[in-house]
Amino acid sequence: MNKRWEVRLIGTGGQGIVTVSIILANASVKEGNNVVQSQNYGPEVRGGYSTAYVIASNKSILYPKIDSPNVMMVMSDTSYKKYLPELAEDGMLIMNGHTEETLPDKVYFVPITDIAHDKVKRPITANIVSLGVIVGITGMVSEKTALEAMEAAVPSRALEINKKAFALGLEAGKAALENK
Amino acid sequence: MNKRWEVRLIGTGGQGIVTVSIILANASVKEGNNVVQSQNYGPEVRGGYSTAYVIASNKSILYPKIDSPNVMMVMSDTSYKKYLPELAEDGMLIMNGHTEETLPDKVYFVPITDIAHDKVKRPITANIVSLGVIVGITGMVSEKTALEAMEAAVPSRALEINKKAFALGLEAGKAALENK
Amino acid sequence: MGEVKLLQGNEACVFGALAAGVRFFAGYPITPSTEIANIFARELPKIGGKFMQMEDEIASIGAVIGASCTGMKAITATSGPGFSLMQENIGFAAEAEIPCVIINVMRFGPSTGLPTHPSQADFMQSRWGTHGDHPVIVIAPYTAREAYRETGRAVNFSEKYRVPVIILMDEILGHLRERVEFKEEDIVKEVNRKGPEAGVPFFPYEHTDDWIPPFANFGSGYRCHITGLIHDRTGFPTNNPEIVDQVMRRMNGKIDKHIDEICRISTVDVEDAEIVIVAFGSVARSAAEVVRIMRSMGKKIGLIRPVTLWPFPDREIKKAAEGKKAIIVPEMNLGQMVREVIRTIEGETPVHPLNRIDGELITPRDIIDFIEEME
Amino acid sequence: MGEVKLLQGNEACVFGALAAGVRFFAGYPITPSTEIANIFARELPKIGGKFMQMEDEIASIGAVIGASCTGMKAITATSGPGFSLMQENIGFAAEAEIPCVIINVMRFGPSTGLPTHPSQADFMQSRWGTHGDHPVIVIAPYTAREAYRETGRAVNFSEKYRVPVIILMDEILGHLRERVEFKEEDIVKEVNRKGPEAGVPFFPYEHTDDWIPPFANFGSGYRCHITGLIHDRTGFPTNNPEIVDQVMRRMNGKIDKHIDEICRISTVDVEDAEIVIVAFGSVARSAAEVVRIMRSMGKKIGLIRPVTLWPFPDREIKKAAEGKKAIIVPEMNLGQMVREVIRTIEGETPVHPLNRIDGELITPRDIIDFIEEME
Amino acid sequence: MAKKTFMVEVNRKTCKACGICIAFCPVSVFTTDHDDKAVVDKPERCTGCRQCELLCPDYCIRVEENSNG
Amino acid sequence: MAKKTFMVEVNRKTCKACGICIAFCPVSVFTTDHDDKAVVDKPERCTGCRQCELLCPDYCIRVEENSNG
Amino acid sequence: MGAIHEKYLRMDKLPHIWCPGCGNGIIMSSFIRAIEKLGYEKDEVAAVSGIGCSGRITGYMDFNTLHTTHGRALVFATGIKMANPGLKVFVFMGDGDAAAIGGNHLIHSCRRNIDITAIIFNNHIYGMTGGQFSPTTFRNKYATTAPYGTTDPDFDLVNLCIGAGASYVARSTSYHAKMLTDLFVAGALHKGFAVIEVITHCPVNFGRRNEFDTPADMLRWQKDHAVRTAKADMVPMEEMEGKFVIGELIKKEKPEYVEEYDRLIETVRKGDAHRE
Amino acid sequence: MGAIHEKYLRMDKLPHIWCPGCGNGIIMSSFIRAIEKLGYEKDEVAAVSGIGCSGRITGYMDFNTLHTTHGRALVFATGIKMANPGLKVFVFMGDGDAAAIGGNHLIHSCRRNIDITAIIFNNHIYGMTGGQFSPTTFRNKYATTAPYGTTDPDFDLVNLCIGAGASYVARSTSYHAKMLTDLFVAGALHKGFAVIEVITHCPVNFGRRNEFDTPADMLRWQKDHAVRTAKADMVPMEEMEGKFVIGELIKKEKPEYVEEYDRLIETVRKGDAHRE
Ligand SMILES: Cc1ncc(C[n+]2csc(CCOP(=O)(O)OP(=O)(O)O)c2C)c(N)n1
Ligand SMILES: Cc1ncc(C[n+]2csc(CCOP(=O)(O)OP(=O)(O)O)c2C)c(N)n1
Ligand code: SF4
Ligand code: SF4
Ligand code: SF4
Ligand code: SF4
Ligand code: SF4
Ligand code: SF4
Ligand SMILES: [Mg+2]
Ligand SMILES: [Mg+2]
Repeated sequence: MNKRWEVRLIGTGGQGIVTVSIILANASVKEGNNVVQSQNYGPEVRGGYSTAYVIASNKSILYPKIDSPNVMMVMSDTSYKKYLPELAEDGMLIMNGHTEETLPDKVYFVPITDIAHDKVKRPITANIVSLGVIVGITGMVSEKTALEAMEAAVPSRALEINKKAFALGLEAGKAALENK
Repeated sequence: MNKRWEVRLIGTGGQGIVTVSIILANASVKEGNNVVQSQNYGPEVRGGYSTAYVIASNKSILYPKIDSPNVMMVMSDTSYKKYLPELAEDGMLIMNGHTEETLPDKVYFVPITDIAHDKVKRPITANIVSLGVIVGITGMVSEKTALEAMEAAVPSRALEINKKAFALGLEAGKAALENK
Repeated sequence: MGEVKLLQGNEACVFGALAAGVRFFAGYPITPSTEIANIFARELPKIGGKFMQMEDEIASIGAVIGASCTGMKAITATSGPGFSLMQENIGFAAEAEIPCVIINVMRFGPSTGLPTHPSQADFMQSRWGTHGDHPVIVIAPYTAREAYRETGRAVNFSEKYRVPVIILMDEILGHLRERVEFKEEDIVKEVNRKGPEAGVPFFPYEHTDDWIPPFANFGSGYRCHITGLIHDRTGFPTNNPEIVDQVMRRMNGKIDKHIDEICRISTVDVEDAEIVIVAFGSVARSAAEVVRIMRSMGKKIGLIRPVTLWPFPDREIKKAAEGKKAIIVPEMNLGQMVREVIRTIEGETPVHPLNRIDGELITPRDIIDFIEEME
Repeated sequence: MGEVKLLQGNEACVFGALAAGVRFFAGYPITPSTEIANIFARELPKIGGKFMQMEDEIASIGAVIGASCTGMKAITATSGPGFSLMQENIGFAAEAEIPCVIINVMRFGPSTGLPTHPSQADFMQSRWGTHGDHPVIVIAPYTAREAYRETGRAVNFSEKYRVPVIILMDEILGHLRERVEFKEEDIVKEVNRKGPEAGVPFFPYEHTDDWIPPFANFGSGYRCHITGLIHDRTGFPTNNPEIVDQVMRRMNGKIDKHIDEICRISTVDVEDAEIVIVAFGSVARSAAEVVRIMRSMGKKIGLIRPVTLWPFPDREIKKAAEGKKAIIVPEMNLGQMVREVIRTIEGETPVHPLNRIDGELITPRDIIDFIEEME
Repeated sequence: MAKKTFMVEVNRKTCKACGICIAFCPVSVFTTDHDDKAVVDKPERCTGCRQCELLCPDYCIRVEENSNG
Repeated sequence: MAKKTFMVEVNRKTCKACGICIAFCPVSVFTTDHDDKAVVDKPERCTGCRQCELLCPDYCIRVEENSNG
Repeated sequence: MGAIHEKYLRMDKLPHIWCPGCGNGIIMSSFIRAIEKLGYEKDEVAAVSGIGCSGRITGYMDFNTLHTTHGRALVFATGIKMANPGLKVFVFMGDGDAAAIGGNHLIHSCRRNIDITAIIFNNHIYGMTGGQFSPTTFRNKYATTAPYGTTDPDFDLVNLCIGAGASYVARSTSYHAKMLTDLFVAGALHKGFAVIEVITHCPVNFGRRNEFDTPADMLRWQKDHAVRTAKADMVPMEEMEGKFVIGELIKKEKPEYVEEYDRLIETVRKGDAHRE
Repeated sequence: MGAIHEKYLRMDKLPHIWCPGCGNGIIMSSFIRAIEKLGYEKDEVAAVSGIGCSGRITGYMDFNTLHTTHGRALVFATGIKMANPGLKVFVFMGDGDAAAIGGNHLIHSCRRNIDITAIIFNNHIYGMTGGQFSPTTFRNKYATTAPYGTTDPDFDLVNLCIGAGASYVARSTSYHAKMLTDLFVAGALHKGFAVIEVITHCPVNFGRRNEFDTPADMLRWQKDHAVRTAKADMVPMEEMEGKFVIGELIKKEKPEYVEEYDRLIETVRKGDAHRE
């Protein structure tokens, strides 16, 4: 990796995006990068917005916050326009859902929840689907390390279903990238 | 009054010398003086030594401690010699008890406890006897104000007996002074 | 007025508080402050006030704050160990801006220490004892008369500025009985907290011109919300950084804004002094004696006595120190106020600590010896 | 060693403590320190250690001190409100000289404040929170790796110097996960308290050469008496002024005596710097970024980062400040450490506070803007 | 007298999809939408027991008797 | 067999004159001196019940059976 | 949203922060229904809470509200009641709040018998801090600080309060919402300190870790394990094992604290007080 | 001074600071007799106390002694016992210590059932601070903070502890010195937390204010008002009014805290622990 990744994941409490951020962070560590992961905490977050952050870089990371992310994923909102201004120049914005609009280059719509619902048949796996999507679109970590990190993070009884979710997400992510 | 009085009263816990010091202080206030009163506190004092202090002066009193008292009264010890060095030049040392020794000028022996025991017939009034003795010997406050201050300090049911104690103490004090 | 009395320091606090309108005391006994509780227990019911002995100091300060929410002026008294326990709720009072007064009669610490011996080692704690940035006023009387007057002032400040005010005494003053003659200037005038203004929309944490929001007593018809969470002017929680910044700066800044009224220092012969002693509480009694003695010997000594300890009178100390040969800071601790003096003076004058840490009052002799040795 | 991990600041403390031999944790959950309790609960039974959830923070620190009396290394973790409640017993540990470690993951205060937002406003409290003069060591790591290592150092100091040691982190570091690669220098070597020496008469509070008395664990056959009252070298209460003076000076002085070992500061490019930033904890991460950025712009900026906060590294700061154009002290509070810097520097260099008090981390941008404006 | 009938309303905006009303309606008036929020499915069954109203932790449900059954 | 007899001793130095032994000795072995401290007055009455020993808060009393009555 | 919510809640503060399905919302509803029944003016009600999910309740109700420090609600409330006995004072506490850090204030309030109604939201867990066990968590349950199941025994809060001298103690559950309202009313009308323990459910931090798949499952558990006082005596001992009784568990006369003190004031002012 | 005093007391620390006639001295005697009976080594005994006149006891006894902060003795003791279960841990508290500031630790210790023996010196007053009323002072008694007589109700400590789940609770008095020894022995042998309340007398700060002329009068009061458990059931209710029962008041089996935790450790180390 020869790049600094600043990733921001936005969702609602309970969607598991913190888990996704930790998996991403662990995968990136496995690939030899310096990584910091953090999240907004708060009782207010219960049911409200929840945000998680990952920074990965081959240089040392001190200041742990993200000002302009180059990867953003938004789980519970479809009005992508309000997120664009916060995105870095070279950024990628991943939205959960469908749209008919013509989109700016950096914006990707992927029906993450629907995939979890309809294809994995387990709505709860939407976060792991989103992990696949991020890896598929950004390539910030390899499929292999992402999968390993995911496996280490989920309870063994839920492993198979999550593998499926990851694979479907990855596929959808790659497809979205190719469709650009 | 044209003098600075520094009074130290030494006894054991429960003997009521703090009460005596407060009465003395109140009497001196009544006579228009600046007065501070204090005592050593401490759990250790329970049953052990207890000391009370009064400073009275027509000047303002800031530093509230006594270095060399000009009046000392010792209730529970008869070896007067160990107290002499602490006494001021012009000091008076009042000891509770009898002695056959020839005494330095400044030392007075008065059988305070015995007066309370044998004459007042109430050992508990020894402290008020001692008040009388101090007033009788030192004259640091007038009999009248001392009596008034005493009356204000004791419970009314015990007033008569304490008046008697005071009178007997006063008498004994005056006698001791005259015998010098 | 003109009344003359033999009054104990602890006792004087009680009467000062009552004169300022205090009608509620909740406390837990502790040496050397117990007389305060004892006397409140005796006096309050006489005037329809209420005394409570709580299960501990945490409960005591809690009940005091609760009573204050209804508009009743409330106070507690304690010493080191209890003062430490009260810290969390003192922070609550600061954050929620509920008037209350805490008397800490300092004893020798740390921990149980020497319960009946004096100390000044809670100087720093009285400012920094609770977590988080918070406003506080700390006042240190040095005579029984001042204990009366300053406790009254403390109650008034707490009401006026909606802030916990701490009276910091030491065991010596707490237990000392002395003749007090009350003069005109000792009369404690009652000050009451500002209430909502009729006809104006009411916000319980409004950023008003004087930075002091009006207070609506419980039961007075405003139904406010009071919380120890950071809140906006409506009183409800917020974590919006901009608002948080504003409210924190107002809440902490309101004291500095009124520093001229709050700060009180007393000086003796400072003007022409070569050497200035900075001392508070009982130690200032010895120091004043030193000035008297040494002036009579022709030595140019002066005394600055901060009566308000916190906010620390930076300006006054700095000014008084200008051009002096030396500043001496005697304290019954290992050197606490001296740190503030050094900070304030910024190297302009040499500052010398003089500390006793043996449970005894610093004597005039101690100070004189120190000065003579120094010279 | 050479191990690479994604480690949360809170988690790192736990593993550092375990490496230093901690086998007992007693605590009461509080945001943002809860992970520490959670992880101890999971890890301790695996190695035969013991985890207790107590009824409150007072009980937690009490149980920790009790466990330590038997020789078991013990720790607790909390945040502001709990830290305030622990103050009385921290003073007990200081006075009775019982080793123990308290982790305070600072959240925004005062009172309940903003429980999930960072702050550095317990800087002063960590030194002065309890009543009475007392010794204490306070350490502030700034990365997960350092949290590991410094918690180990804290445990060792507490054992070696018989003193409560406080780890002061902020919410950001507590919750931050980051890659840690453990190196040789991160190995935590276990240090054990000194015990009684065979053949020599044993006094549990002996004034030894190094000022650290030996400790006889409960049950080891010495039957000492431990009290929070001021005591002589035998451990029994005394109020003899001479002895009180001696023991207070030894107990408080033992830390200063070993200040060289205890104090640790870390510097970046200070030597030739014109402007020096003094910062600790997470803010120092931003400050280090500023040095990197501004040096690349050719500006001579340096950073002093006190790792040991208390005793405050007076000497080092004073020395580093010599001849500089300005000192900047950014803090997530209203200006606490800056007071110490000013005190230390005594006017030699202008000192500028930079404070954020909105619940957010000071950013590199904040500092750069400040510097640019200043110039 | 005609059998009483009731109007049952769920505020979709405030519903947190907890499933309580669905589980405790004795006559299964509710079903869920794809977000698991409660939806009034068979209002005609409603007996007006108000269990749903009482137990909804977010006060999203209103049950009102229809004025003419 | 001869009736048992006992030696009763009071340590005057440590006695705090509380009066407990005096009040609770069932056979009034003790009396007081002018400082109100306990004094063994009628040791021959002692039955060896040890009530005094048990209740003295300052451990000033020793009761011992005389080896030959 | 019914008229009652609109009347008593601070509508602009809703939705509340509680998780989907949390019992706290149900209890709040039951409580305002009780106020309606009692006919109290909103201005004369003081609601005091501690820190915890439950503690947030005071932010939503349109009374004189005080959100204090963790565990200390009762002492603040005590000050309020002493200072202004005209106020109707209600205290809301979590199980950690009331029985862990605040346990001492709870028992002392029982002892004093001050006219306050205390409502304990016993969800058997520390909700706000993310699921640590509490002093009321049953043995062998899972919690973030009990990853292997708790070994700590639990308090029976009703017994605790009765042992401390309480004059009114009742218990019910978040499932029994109507009964809750009745008990709140009864507690408020009781002259003296009244404790109402509400067994409630925390689906997120207790349920998920302890094999309750949904909030509804937890309510069902309550329904199945609660036995009404009237019935409790008739249920054979063995069958009560693992169950708990709901209803009024003690109700007795005891002098009320503030009244007693007011009587003292009167005596002292009349000069009738005997002084030691 | 008997051999037993010489064996167990720190002779160079005597005379103790307690006032003439104070019950504390009697209790200390009874206690060391219990240790003698139990046959414990002095090295294996840990004695922990709080602050108060009673708290000074640890200074006089030749064990591992810890004189802690006011009200906190139990939590220090809990740490000791957890860390070194081999120690026999005894805790000494005053009534203020145990039931005012320390009330929470008392009830939680009862709940946990940790193997500690707690001895409460209940003299119904704050002795050390000069005679303020305590949570156990009876109504209408005089104290420095109750110059007109108390209006506060009092705790029954036995009920309180039982309500908190204690597995062993006993009560006696400083007059019943022999019985005290027996109860201390029984408490120590009980596996779990044992509370022994000792009704004792403070002649100086309680007695003098409440019409007891001498220490002996106070002991007589104890003698006259204590009814032994065996007899208590036979005494008619009316006659029990104002009296109190002495003896063992509850004794039941309950898992001991440290043992339970040790069992957990074993399970976890074997890898048998079920993890959530
Ligand atoms: C002094 C203090 N200690 C700890 C905390 C952290 N804390 C906040 S809420 C809470 C416990 C919550 O549990 P409970 O009281 O049962 O309320 P719930 O959230 O379950 O309603 C704790 C430990 C605190 N705020 N203050
Ligand atoms: C935190 C704290 N609060 C208050 C005190 C003061 N204090 C010392 S002992 C005591 C109470 C003594 O009463 P009790 O516990 O009944 O013991 P006794 O002296 O009667 O044996 C108090 C309030 C203290 N030392 N620490
Ligand atoms: S009122 Fe009763 S029947 Fe009607 S929808 Fe609600 S729960 Fe079902
Ligand atoms: S109970 Fe309320 S919040 Fe829950 S699903 Fe039904 S309507 Fe929605
Ligand atoms: S042993 Fe019994 S009879 Fe003998 S002196 Fe003592 S109390 Fe009296
Ligand atoms: S009981 Fe002991 S202290 Fe009291 S009078 Fe008798 S011998 Fe003296
Ligand atoms: S954590 Fe539990 S108690 Fe708290 S709001 Fe969520 S469900 Fe309710
Ligand atoms: S004050 Fe009371 S309890 Fe304390 S030593 Fe004296 S008599 Fe005993
Ligand atoms: Mg709870
Ligand atoms: Mg007592």
